[in-house]
Amino acid sequence: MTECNLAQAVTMALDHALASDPDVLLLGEDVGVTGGVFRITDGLQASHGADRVIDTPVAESGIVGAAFGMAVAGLRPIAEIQFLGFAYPAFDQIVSHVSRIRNRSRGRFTAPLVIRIPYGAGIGAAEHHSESTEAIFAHTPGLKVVVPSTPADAAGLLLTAVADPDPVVFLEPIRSYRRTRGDVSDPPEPVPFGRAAVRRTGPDLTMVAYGAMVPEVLEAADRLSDSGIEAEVLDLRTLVPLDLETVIESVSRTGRAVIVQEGHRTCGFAAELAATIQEEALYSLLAPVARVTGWDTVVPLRRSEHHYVPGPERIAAAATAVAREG
Amino acid sequence: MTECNLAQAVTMALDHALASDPDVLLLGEDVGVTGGVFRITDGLQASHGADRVIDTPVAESGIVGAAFGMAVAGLRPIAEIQFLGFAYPAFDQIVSHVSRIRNRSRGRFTAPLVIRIPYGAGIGAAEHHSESTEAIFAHTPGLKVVVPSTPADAAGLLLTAVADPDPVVFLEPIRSYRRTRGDVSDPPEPVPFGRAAVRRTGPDLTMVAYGAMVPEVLEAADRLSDSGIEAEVLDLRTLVPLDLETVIESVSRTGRAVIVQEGHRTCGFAAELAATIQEEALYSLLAPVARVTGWDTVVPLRRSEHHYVPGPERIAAAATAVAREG
Amino acid sequence: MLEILSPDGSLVGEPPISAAEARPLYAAMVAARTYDHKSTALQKQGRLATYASFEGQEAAQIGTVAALRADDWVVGTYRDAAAMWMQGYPWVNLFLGRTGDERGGSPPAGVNVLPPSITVGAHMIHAVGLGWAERHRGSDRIAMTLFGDGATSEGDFHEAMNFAAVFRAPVVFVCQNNQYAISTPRDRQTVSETLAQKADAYGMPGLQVDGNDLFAVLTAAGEAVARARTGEGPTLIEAVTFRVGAHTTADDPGRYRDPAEEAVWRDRDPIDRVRRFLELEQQWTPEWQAELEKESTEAIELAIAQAEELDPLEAGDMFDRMFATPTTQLERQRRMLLGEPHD
Amino acid sequence: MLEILSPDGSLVGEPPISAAEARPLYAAMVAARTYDHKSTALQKQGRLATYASFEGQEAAQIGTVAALRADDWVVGTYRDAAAMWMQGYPWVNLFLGRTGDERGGSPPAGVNVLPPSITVGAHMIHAVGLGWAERHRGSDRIAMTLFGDGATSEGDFHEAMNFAAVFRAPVVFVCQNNQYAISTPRDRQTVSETLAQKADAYGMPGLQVDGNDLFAVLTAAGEAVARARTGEGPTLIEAVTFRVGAHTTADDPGRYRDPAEEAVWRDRDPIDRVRRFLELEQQWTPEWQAELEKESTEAIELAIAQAEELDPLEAGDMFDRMFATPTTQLERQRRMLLGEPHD
Ligand SMILES: Cc1ncc(C[n+]2csc(CCOP(=O)(O)OP(=O)(O)O)c2C)c(N)n1
Ligand SMILES: Cc1ncc(C[n+]2csc(CCOP(=O)(O)OP(=O)(O)O)c2C)c(N)n1
Ligand SMILES: [Mg+2]
Ligand SMILES: [Mg+2]
Repeated sequence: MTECNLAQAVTMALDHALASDPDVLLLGEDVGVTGGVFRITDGLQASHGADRVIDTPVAESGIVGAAFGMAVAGLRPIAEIQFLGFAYPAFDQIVSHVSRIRNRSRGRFTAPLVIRIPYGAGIGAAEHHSESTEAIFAHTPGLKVVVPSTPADAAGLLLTAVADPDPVVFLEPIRSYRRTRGDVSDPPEPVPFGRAAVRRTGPDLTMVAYGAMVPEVLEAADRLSDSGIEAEVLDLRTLVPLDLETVIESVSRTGRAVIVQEGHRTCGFAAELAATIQEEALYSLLAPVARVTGWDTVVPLRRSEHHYVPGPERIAAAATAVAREG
Repeated sequence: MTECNLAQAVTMALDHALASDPDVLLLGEDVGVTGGVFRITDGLQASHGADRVIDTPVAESGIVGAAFGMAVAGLRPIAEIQFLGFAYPAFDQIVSHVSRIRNRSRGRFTAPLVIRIPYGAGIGAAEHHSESTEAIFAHTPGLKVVVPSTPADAAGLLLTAVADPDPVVFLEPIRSYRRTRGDVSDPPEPVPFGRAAVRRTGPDLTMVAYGAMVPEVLEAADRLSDSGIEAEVLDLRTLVPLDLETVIESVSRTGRAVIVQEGHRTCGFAAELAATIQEEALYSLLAPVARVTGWDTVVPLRRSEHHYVPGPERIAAAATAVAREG
Repeated sequence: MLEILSPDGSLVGEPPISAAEARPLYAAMVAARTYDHKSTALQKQGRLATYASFEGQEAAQIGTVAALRADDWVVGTYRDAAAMWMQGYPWVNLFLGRTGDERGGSPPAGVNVLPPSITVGAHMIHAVGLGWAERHRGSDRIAMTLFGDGATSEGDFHEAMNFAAVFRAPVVFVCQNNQYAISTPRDRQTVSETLAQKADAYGMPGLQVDGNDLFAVLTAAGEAVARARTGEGPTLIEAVTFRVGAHTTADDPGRYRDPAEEAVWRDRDPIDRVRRFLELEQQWTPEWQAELEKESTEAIELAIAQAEELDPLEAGDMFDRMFATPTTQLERQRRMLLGEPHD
Repeated sequence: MLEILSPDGSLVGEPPISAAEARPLYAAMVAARTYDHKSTALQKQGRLATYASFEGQEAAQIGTVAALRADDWVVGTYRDAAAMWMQGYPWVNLFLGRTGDERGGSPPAGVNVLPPSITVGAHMIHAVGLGWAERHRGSDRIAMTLFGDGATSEGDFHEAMNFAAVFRAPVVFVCQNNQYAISTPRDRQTVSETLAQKADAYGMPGLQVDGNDLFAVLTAAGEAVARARTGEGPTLIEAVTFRVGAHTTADDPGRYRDPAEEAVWRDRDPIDRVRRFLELEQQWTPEWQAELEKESTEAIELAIAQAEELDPLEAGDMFDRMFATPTTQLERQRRMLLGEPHD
């Protein structure tokens, strides 16, 4: 057991993956010599070699496309895109090829590839550095979409992603890299896909989140507790596959649900959850399923960012309204 | 008034736009000499000149990026992408720049640009030619998203799009190009954004669709009528801006709603509508809002496509269940 | 531009193979053309969806792939059926793909040919990853990717070429410059005098060859394959050729192409000139020709029969291969489609 | 590589301007460096978000933009503040952007400079569209785009260069080859010997110049601007220079750069050599230098004060400029944020 932050947990998992399987390699911009812009890959080139921890030219489509080819040939590449806002040049590779080769070839060719992407706002970065467009990947058939919120999950889900026979988009919450600490077993324990984690139990309402929003929701839940509302907090951990059972079971008990998502509101993942919850549990709903989300705006820059990102206050206010309704 | 199909209506509108504003120009692959793969731009280069109806190299990011620059400089470019499946290489230009320059520059620079894209399945085309990923554009702040279902709307909404001060993604239902006929006034009557059309009235349930799904829903509604269920059918026409009022008003009356969408299910536009309807009208719902959608799969090829695309049968079955529920 | 075999069948350079060795390649070109004509005919009868003819490009496709080893990778496009078949992709799979049946995308084990790329541009970098991976694992397998003149305008061409050069990936880039990208002529696609010269931007050798000259193609491909195999890195080959037919069966070249231009290229037919050469070398007889046509027609008709006798895939089939194991969401959607209880 | 002014201030070629004419450009470079140092200092104090220093690249930025007309377009990156300012983008806007305030993105009317591009690669084609549009409307305005060595690896560089050449757009492509893309050295970015030679792939002239040599940069930019202005089409200029500082204030060059290399480049400082030249020409005095530094420091401190005295934007501001008129959805979201009734 090591106590570390989420960034260090990712490093541990990458180091372990490289050490335990010669077919695993890392490629991306600045991942090698300098250890990545977040220092996640720091030291990995020194310990595993420049042919396995590879600095590439500045070309995201090339990074993903080359990693795709490597995966089809049987390697287990882990491609890093520096920020989610810079994954868009690789979008065609991801949507048209990475996600489809298994189906296109009836399983004759597959792409067991992990695309690691830091995502989300909260560090006052420049434009394009605060994106949270996970819904776009969840909308794309053939991709698994993983969004960890704790160091143990980051490490464990990453190992599961590397071992997965299909392409995985692995979104790492930038804000949690240093802020979120926890125990990680060494080597990390793989964490299965498709199993939500119950971060807090409570009879009054169900709060659902993932990634960077989980700590915000937990803080909101504590505030609610002070005013006598005990919330159940579910951390989805993977959006695809989705652990719907756990969500429906909880909402059927509480009759109330709040979904919290940092991404833009329209067609975000919270919309999918709200739509599905009312399909599956309409008659147990005591109030409308509420969405607390980022807005349909560009994520504001440093001075205004906090108006965009859901925080404990906004979440607690929405949850209180849901809990008190009817 | 001319009676024509949807493809001809688009041609009429483009011809009119080119004739009435010297700042309007068309660019795209094969739009000039050969008149486009769907012959939509047939004859336009001859009548408006090769400097205004421009054949480009095969480079979608270049097409959209160049059109963006032209729009910033004050022109009114209409960029054509040959099929929605080929818009993905231009995704970064659309999401990172086209949709953002107004906000980024506080209105100092704007991009009044139309991106015309044929979309949807139904003609048994090759892979990538049957995409319906409108939700991705609806999820992107700063884009207006238009999906016409009739010739008059195709022409009228296109003229509105060209006149709009902001970027518009204009999705043309491939299947309706030849199949859907109707009267179009010459010159076409502009159709305002953000106003849904009530295609059929009925007290029993509300059916919501757009683009290529509207004819399918209307046929389903006729079948329902035979079994005594009278459905109200709403055609959204524009997803952004969205005419929520008309939807909520109708659902509040009928208490039942079915949303039909060709796109993939997870995080599709139907999810957004279902989530919003239960937020706004939960207590008038007599049954869960149902979604009839394409699946979270690659759109199958010619021999299996019909299993993917919602047709009257699947739609009517779902609607009957909703109408009978409770 | 490298030229060895002139249209009249005479040699203007050193042939890389003997007349005897040229016979099987001639046979392959004849078979490919038989497939091409047959496909166009089937499409007219509505038995295929659209079809993209490669008539006129047989030397460019058969000649480049002939330089490969049987286990090398081939990553081509919707127009590269001849190349794919030459590397082992069965006719029946090609037909199935064209009927709109997913089963076309799955070649037999051991055939290292990816299903044809429908998107223009994206697939070249896949070959870079494939070749790179082979070298990483100590194999001397290489990858060849085929694409058109229009594809060189896509950003992905640039990234693939640059990655291949920077990482010295064992890849052969085969650009079939068939003069048109649908309706766009080569000189409106780019201003560079040749497409081969684009290689220089990546510090990569670029060779322009007469793409209708089997011997020139073979020579260039042989050099490029040898470079890749021996770790000297990638090469770009521009095979100058012509798309004799329409872009696809949905296209009408009459709208953008001068019949005179088509006539010029008919005289440069890649198959005719090898036949003339073989004839001069006493390696060709009308009887052998008839035999070749009979054999290839039989093989191709058999493949059509095999493709058409397959029942359509079941309704639920599409859910089976999105992942190694379908997610619960996909299983639920399958039940919805089949009208089974799903809540 | 074109060189005119050597590091010691002596001429090895024909200077495009007189010593007297060089004085205002020298002053501009001094002002730019004052801004650069000030920004780095402010960031250390937490008064700016990250900052990307252009120290060492002043000649490349001031020299290229100096060849433009005041109404020409400039489309640059996060590192091109000197170029943007030279074309009229106010210091205060540049500071605002760096504090993380949207108001930085809006230069005064008449200043045809786009806000800096944060994404690498995408902006070059914007310049193509801008120049193309100007010509389409009969204006002889041109567009200049600045970008780095790393940006040449993006597919969008390729598409922008090709479009510019095919449509003979009045564009000047200025590649500041500062030897690194964050940690990636130029020779790992691409194998081509020079970046200038990439122009040949598009049938476009490419010029490599000493980017720390104001006169060489001016000469090349002058030619390129003239070509664009007179309808002869685009040009690529590779300005060979060096990023003296870190990539951004979040970066540590010690991890990937040899101090020896940094020392070599310090001796090639673009400002020092012009000062030496002016000194030799009796056009420089310590008094004038002091004056320049005083003036620029005052102007820059004023801009900082103006930027910092602005109150933060209101909570609802972000909804105002997504469209000319906010949609009802955006208005509803604004009310949600402000805790106002919204159903
Ligand atoms: C990304 C993408 N854009 C556009 C298309 C539509 N399209 C299909 S083939 C083609 C022309 C390609 O020309 P070229 O590369 O010369 O190949 P050829 O068809 O001549 O063999 C185009 C534009 C596509 N399939 N993919
Ligand atoms: C599309 C995209 N990918 C990656 C990044 C992250 N990034 C910012 S600057 C940079 C290096 C750019 O190097 P170069 O083009 O040489 O410009 P320089 O910073 O040296 O001026 C990278 C990779 C980005 N901003 N945009
Ligand atoms: Mg071609
Ligand atoms: Mg650089």
